Amino acid sequence: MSVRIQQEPFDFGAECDRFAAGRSDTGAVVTFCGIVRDDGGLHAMEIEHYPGMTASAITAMVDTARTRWALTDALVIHRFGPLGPGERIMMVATAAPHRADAFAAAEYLMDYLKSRAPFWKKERTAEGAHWVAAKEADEDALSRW
Amino acid sequence: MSVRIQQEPFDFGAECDRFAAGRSDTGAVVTFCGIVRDDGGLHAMEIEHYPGMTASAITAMVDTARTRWALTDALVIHRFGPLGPGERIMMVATAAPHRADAFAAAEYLMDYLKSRAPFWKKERTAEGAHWVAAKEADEDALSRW
Amino acid sequence: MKLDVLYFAWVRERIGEPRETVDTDATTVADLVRELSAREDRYALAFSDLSALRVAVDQELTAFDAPLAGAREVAFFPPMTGG
Amino acid sequence: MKLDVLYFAWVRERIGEPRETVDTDATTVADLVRELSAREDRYALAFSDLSALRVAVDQELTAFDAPLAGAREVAFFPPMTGG
Repeated sequence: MSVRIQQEPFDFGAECDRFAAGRSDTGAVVTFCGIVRDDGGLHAMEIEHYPGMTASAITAMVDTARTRWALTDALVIHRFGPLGPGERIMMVATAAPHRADAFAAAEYLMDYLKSRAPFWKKERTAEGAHWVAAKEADEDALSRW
Repeated sequence: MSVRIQQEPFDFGAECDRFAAGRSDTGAVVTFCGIVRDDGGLHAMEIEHYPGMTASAITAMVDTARTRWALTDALVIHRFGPLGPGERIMMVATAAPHRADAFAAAEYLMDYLKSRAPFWKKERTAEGAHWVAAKEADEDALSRW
Repeated sequence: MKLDVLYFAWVRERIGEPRETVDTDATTVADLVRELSAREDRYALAFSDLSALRVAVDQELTAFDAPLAGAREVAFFPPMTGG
Repeated sequence: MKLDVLYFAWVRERIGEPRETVDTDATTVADLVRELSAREDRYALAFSDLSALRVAVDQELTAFDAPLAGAREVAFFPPMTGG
């Protein structure tokens, strides 16, 4: 199990490959990659985080996922700092004997990372900069767990 | 959109990297990799398929997924022939503006590939060879769509 | 009518060949199954429990009561186990 | 009691600094919010709608009625938007 909070880019392909390697106890690997989407006019994004809390909050989410699903491994990488359109923000990977567990755990981690890990996004467009508002749908997504 | 049925191995990491590249219209990429699991005693697996039907059946599944969810891309690679424990059998990747669509489409494709794409697995152990039986749980999984 | 009949997985193993051309007047898949089963024991054995079999006509999954008019290829196989 | 008080995102921008040390007798987070809000307009503005804020005490998310006994660090921020 690994949680990494970093400013520098990560290599999504290499991480996926390494994560899926050498696993005869695992039948299913699910990965998620979050990308800075350009809805038109986005110049840049800045992600702020709470250094003292981020890693421990995410580790607690991973620990909970491990108690709820039969996982053989899990990985979370989340960047902070400035990001341009098309850049990769974060990734989650889960490994399990069966696919239902790997999918459920990956979605659980994503839902909790969205709304409970201490990250805040600021978007810069031609009109200026604004903090991204939390979406009700993201908060609602937690209720299914 | 791409569907590939092949005997040779595929490079999961390179496929993930390429699939997630250059996408400013995409906020979410989900990938799945199926691995030959060794529950103890598996020597080899052999996957048979129905060449005339496989690609068209999977393409139809991808087309249906595209009508049900807002996808910007999808990829399915499935191997046939002999495979050893730990080898990568197949992968699915989905890209969408939002994560809920990417996750739902990936799970939909996996559920349909399991039970509706013409592949059959034979396992070889010390006790001999046997055809893997379809699981009721896999058939039941289709009912949620 | 000449039909290509294909067999996969244990159906292929029980029948002993992967494909054959059958000259038949069967109007449905079920008719064809009855005709083949009457031919030889290996067919009767392979088709003894239709609930354990799936069928595709011209490479589309279908039901055992599907008509064969215009069909060129029929395939019999167990439930799929891909993924 | 001396508390490290941290601010993130627009809370940090409204208050104008990322952290400060506060000497306080507040017994709950809500007491601390009242005390800070009474100090200067920039605090009153930042804390004007608590439903738009979240709070962590010693790096654990908690509620505004949480006690501060033994606490060393309190952080205020908007709802998170990671992922």
